[in-house]
Amino acid sequence: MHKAKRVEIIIEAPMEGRLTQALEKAGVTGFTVLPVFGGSGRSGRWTREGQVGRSGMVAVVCLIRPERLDGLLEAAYAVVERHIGVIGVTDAEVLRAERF
Amino acid sequence: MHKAKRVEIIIEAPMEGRLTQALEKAGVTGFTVLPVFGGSGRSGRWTREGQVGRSGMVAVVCLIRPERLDGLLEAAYAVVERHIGVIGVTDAEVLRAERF
Amino acid sequence: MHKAKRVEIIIEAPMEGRLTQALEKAGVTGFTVLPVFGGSGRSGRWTREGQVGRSGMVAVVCLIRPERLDGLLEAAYAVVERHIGVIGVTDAEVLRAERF
Amino acid sequence: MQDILALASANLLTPMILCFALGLFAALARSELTIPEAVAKGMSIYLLFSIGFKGGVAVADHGMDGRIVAALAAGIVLSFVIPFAAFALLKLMTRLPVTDAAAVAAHYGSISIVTFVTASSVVQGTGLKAEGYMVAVAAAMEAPAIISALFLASRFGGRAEKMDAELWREILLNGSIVLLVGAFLIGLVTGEPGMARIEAFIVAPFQGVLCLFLLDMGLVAGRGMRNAKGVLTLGVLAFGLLMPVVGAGFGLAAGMILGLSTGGVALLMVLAGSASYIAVPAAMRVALPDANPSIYLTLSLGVTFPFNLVIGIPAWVAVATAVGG
Amino acid sequence: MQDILALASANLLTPMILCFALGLFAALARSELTIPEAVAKGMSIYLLFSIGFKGGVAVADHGMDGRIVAALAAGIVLSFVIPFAAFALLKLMTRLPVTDAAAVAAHYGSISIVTFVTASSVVQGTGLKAEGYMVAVAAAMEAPAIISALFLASRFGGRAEKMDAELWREILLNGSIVLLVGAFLIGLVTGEPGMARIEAFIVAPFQGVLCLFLLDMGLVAGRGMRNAKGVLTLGVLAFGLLMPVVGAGFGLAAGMILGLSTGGVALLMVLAGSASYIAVPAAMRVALPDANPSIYLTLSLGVTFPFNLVIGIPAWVAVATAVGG
Amino acid sequence: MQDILALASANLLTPMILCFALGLFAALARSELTIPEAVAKGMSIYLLFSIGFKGGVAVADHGMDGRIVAALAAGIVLSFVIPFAAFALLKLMTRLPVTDAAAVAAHYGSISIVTFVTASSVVQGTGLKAEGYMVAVAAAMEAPAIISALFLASRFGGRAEKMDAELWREILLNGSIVLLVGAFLIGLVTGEPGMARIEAFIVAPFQGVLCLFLLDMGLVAGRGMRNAKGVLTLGVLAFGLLMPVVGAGFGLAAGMILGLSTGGVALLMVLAGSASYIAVPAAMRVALPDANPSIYLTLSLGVTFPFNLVIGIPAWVAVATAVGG
Ligand SMILES: Nc1ncnc2c1ncn2[C@@H]1O[C@H](COP(=O)(O)O)[C@@H](O)[C@H]1O
Ligand SMILES: Nc1ncnc2c1ncn2[C@@H]1O[C@H](COP(=O)(O)O)[C@@H](O)[C@H]1O
Ligand SMILES: Nc1ncnc2c1ncn2[C@@H]1O[C@H](COP(=O)(O)O)[C@@H](O)[C@H]1O
Ligand code: NA
Ligand code: NA
Ligand code: NA
Repeated sequence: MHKAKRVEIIIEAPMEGRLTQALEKAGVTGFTVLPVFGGSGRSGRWTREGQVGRSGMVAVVCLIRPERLDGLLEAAYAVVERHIGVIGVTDAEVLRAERF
Repeated sequence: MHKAKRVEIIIEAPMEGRLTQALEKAGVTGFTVLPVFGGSGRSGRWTREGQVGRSGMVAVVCLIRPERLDGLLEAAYAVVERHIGVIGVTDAEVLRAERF
Repeated sequence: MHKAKRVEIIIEAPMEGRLTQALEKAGVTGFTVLPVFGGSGRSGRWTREGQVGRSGMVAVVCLIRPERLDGLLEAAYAVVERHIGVIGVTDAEVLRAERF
Repeated sequence: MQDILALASANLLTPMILCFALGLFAALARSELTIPEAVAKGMSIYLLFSIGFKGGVAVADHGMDGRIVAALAAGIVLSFVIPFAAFALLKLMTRLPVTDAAAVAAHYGSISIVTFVTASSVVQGTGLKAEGYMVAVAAAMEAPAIISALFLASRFGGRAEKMDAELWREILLNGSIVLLVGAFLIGLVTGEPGMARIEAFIVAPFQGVLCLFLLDMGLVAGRGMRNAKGVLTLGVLAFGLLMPVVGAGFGLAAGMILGLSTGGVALLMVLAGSASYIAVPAAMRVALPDANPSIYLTLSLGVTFPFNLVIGIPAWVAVATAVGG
Repeated sequence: MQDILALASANLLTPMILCFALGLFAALARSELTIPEAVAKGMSIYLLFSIGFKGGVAVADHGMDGRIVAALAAGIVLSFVIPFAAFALLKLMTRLPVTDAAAVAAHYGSISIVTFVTASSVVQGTGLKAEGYMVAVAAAMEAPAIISALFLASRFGGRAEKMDAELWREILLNGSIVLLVGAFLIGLVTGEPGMARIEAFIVAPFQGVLCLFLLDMGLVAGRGMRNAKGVLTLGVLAFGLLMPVVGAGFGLAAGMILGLSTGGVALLMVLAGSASYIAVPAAMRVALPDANPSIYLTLSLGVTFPFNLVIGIPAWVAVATAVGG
Repeated sequence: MQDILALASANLLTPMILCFALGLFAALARSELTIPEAVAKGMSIYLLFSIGFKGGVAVADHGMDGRIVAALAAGIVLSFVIPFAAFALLKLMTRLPVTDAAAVAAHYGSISIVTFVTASSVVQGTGLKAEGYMVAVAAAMEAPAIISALFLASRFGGRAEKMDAELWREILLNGSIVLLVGAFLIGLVTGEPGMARIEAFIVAPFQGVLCLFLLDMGLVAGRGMRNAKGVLTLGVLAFGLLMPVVGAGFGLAAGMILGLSTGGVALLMVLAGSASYIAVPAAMRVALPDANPSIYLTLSLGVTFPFNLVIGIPAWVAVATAVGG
């Protein structure tokens, strides 16, 4: 088991591509994108059901070595900055450290 | 980066509206609802695929200031109490603290 | 509130049944399966949209008592070992400890 | 009797029933065959819309039958009354706790719209006509049973949540009621010219879509059966087979009193004898959360639904024909 | 005028409009009726494919009209110009910040393909013919408005992201443009023989699918309206009702200059008077992230779309008939 | 030869192939056009059900051909044998590790049901008849190849998981086999009367649905190609183009020995020459997890599937006609 950080970014679907590109540039070795049904925040309540087009949000989860956190957050923040969404970080441990 | 708690509530879909209303009353500023494919617990195994109607479960994720945790848990617990589901809490940190 | 571990396993959908069986054998009392839209890792980028058949990945989330972590990881690792995927563990607390 | 058997075997060999059987088989054999949730929901929206619209056009064509109000009232009364019969039977035949018994009773007072849709297609296939407004009766029967069940639960010591306005809104405006009644009204307003525009969509492919939908229902029912081990005692199972007959008896009486057509009587028997598995389960999760969903879902989906599909529908059509003709 | 009223009321009582109304009602009454996202997207793919293909076959049949290039150019110009008119109106009528006003303007320069699809079916229902290549014009009008909006935003002090190649690719190759143009080309290449193969799929059920799709649009628009409290000032609301008329005026002028058929003029009015709610909102989230999505989505989906559906389409058909015939 | 070219170009300009091309283009141009997964799965369920049912009805009509058992046996043998040929070719032409080669071989022994569905529609379009039971043969050919592949992998030093009962159940009861065989049996039992009931759903719209489905297949194949950079060496690519010809040769021989009709021979060539991308990939993830999925998926979906669609199908129809007539 190896120390890691788990970063969870909730972001608008149209920005997903830009975010994951930025993550890759920041040297992230992997991430997972989860669909989101709906949520609520400063911009109000919304639900996925009945959205048209590419709207909606996704959750991008990323496990990384602790020392890479700052780089990642910087890169992610640059993308997310002016957009709707949140970034949460938790301490984690991972198996299969050869992957990170 | 600011200290926060990440609360994750797995609950039956028909209760989603009541839960999120209770969260909002408890002063939560945001939450995210994720779809769930299936799971297992005391009430047995189930999968989403092939469910009819509004059945199924959702995961509600909520990042909050630590001092608000108790209020949130109380509110959530009142809704969830007699229902199928679990509540898990992890320590977290968040960017964009102005949002909480 | 009781101490617990939150284990999150990202794994290929065809392996889901085997993994959850292994978890149950390891004495896990519950888990939740979440759909995954896409991701990236050593085996490259992929997205769910447009996949055919039972492909794609899922996220299996499991809250357990800390003392059970090793058993679970062993069981999970035996299934996941040669497969694409990651396992992350975070410290957590749970309500409703009677459930674990 | 021979008629019933002939009808039953004719009914058994339709693509619809065989599709249901295929779904059952696949689920019991644990095949990974699944119909995506979104597609199944899409098909049910299509079926509800189609059946509602056709009912509305039929009423527009034949004029507003004066008996429609009486039929609606009868449906509401049936839905209120049947849970009491079901509850009494459950207390006699099983040892279910009060809350579980009340929850099950609610399901049998309400209706299964898919059973109704299938029955409509069988009734039509046998050359019978039914009142177009039967779809409105179906909608009227969805909710009242829930009140009876909550009353039973509190009266006999179970623990029911307060029925707040929010819950009422949810029940009365649940998707299938709104869609069915809405499509009925649209059919009523647009009549034959409206039908001409969308006939190729809602009439011709109807039975085919119903086939695939029943395939999915078979998968769902089969999965329910697989999970049923341990849940269903013999008494509970017997209830699931007896209650649709009792319910259909209520429906027969009401249909005769109302003076419905043969097809209409058959459909009212089907409605009264069927058990909900969409609207009521969701309402029960909110209003009677202590009731065990595996019991009521398994009963209504795994026992009564297949029973009605294979035996009930042809039997009630035969009975209605015998009585009516 | 009488013509307009007659057409409007005939239009109001079609299953399509009533389905839209049903969706609106269900959403405003907070019914839990929903059409799964995947099914709604599936229907929109069907509609786009069908309308594109039929347009291509029509052009293949009647020969490539020399005016197609002129029409495409006119569409592009309209899409560029209309945002300036919209922006000016917004500055006059509302107190929206520059960025919001620019974002809204982009939506009105672009088009609503569902409005176009509905209008095509109305035009055809009234026995008029329209140029098959109008679907290509629709596609051409989707994107240029975005450039005008970004220009307006930077010119008047708003903060726009740089339009990088990536964003351009996304906009020009957005799903509906690719599908519409692709289906148009496929129809053009395969012509009548291709049509014969797939007619039963893309022609007969078309209006029925459109009904269910408009039911979903009603749900979406109704949800938008519910969220609109507080977002829409009176001025903004008035803009949402006035702008489609202004846009249609541009379309009328362009259609007359081009010498389009009566049906073609009506469709160009509809295109010019409609507002995007698929392609442009996504583009705005990337290019003008500071603009408030509730404003532009509510306006385009909750105000202008219903206005066009109920009043705009029949009115523009009547105007085009009056002017053309 | 001229026949083949004529057929090929006739085939190329059908809406089906053009839809596939559109999907390819959209994916390669990275358009965001996507068909929701649920809708794509819904369409594939429709196509499988329809083709299975029609096959069953055909057998019911023309009587159970005595050769059906022989044909099923031949299909199973082909599926067992072809992986050995494929493995040998791979060893000759490429430097793939044993496990990867075995996994690829499994795909080519199994079949692509979409290729089969498309071929059925082409065969019918050219006025040929084929044995209705070919759909049962298709189902029989899905799984045996997997055993050969696991044998090859262990025999030549690769590392295969134990084939437990669970894995067998999964493979033999995979969704498409159950649906295909189930629908075949339903068609067989209900025959023409069953067909009359659901014809409007499963026959008329078939080719149109196939178009949209192939659009999605084009998107999927195109995405696969985009990911292929680096994965496919020249040798591997050449294998993907040569192997379908070799497989079709096996199919031709078997078809002649069985004395199938011209259409039947063509379909058996198509089956033998096609490569799985649904059932086998999932099985390989469980049974040969060390094999690289990008290799086998890219080969089967990105190379062999398009090859068969555009060149293989018309070529095998022409060859079967030349040989048979
Ligand atoms: N405190 C929070 N916890 C969890 N999710 C949140 C939180 N705040 C915002 N979100 C998510 O981020 C989305 C956009 O937030 P906002 O930008 O505040 O409107 C919301 O719709 C939620 O899905
Ligand atoms: N220990 C657990 N870890 C993760 N999810 C759980 C756990 N226990 C229960 N769940 C989730 O909560 C649902 C209901 O649990 P239960 O009320 O125990 O049947 C299950 O189907 C799971 O989705
Ligand atoms: N560091 C990571 N953080 C989050 N998810 C990951 C990470 N690495 C891999 N994954 C997920 O696991 C899948 C397979 O990873 P891999 O086996 O490395 O290709 C990826 O597609 C991601 O969904
Ligand atoms: Na009933
Ligand atoms: Na416009
Ligand atoms: Na093959």
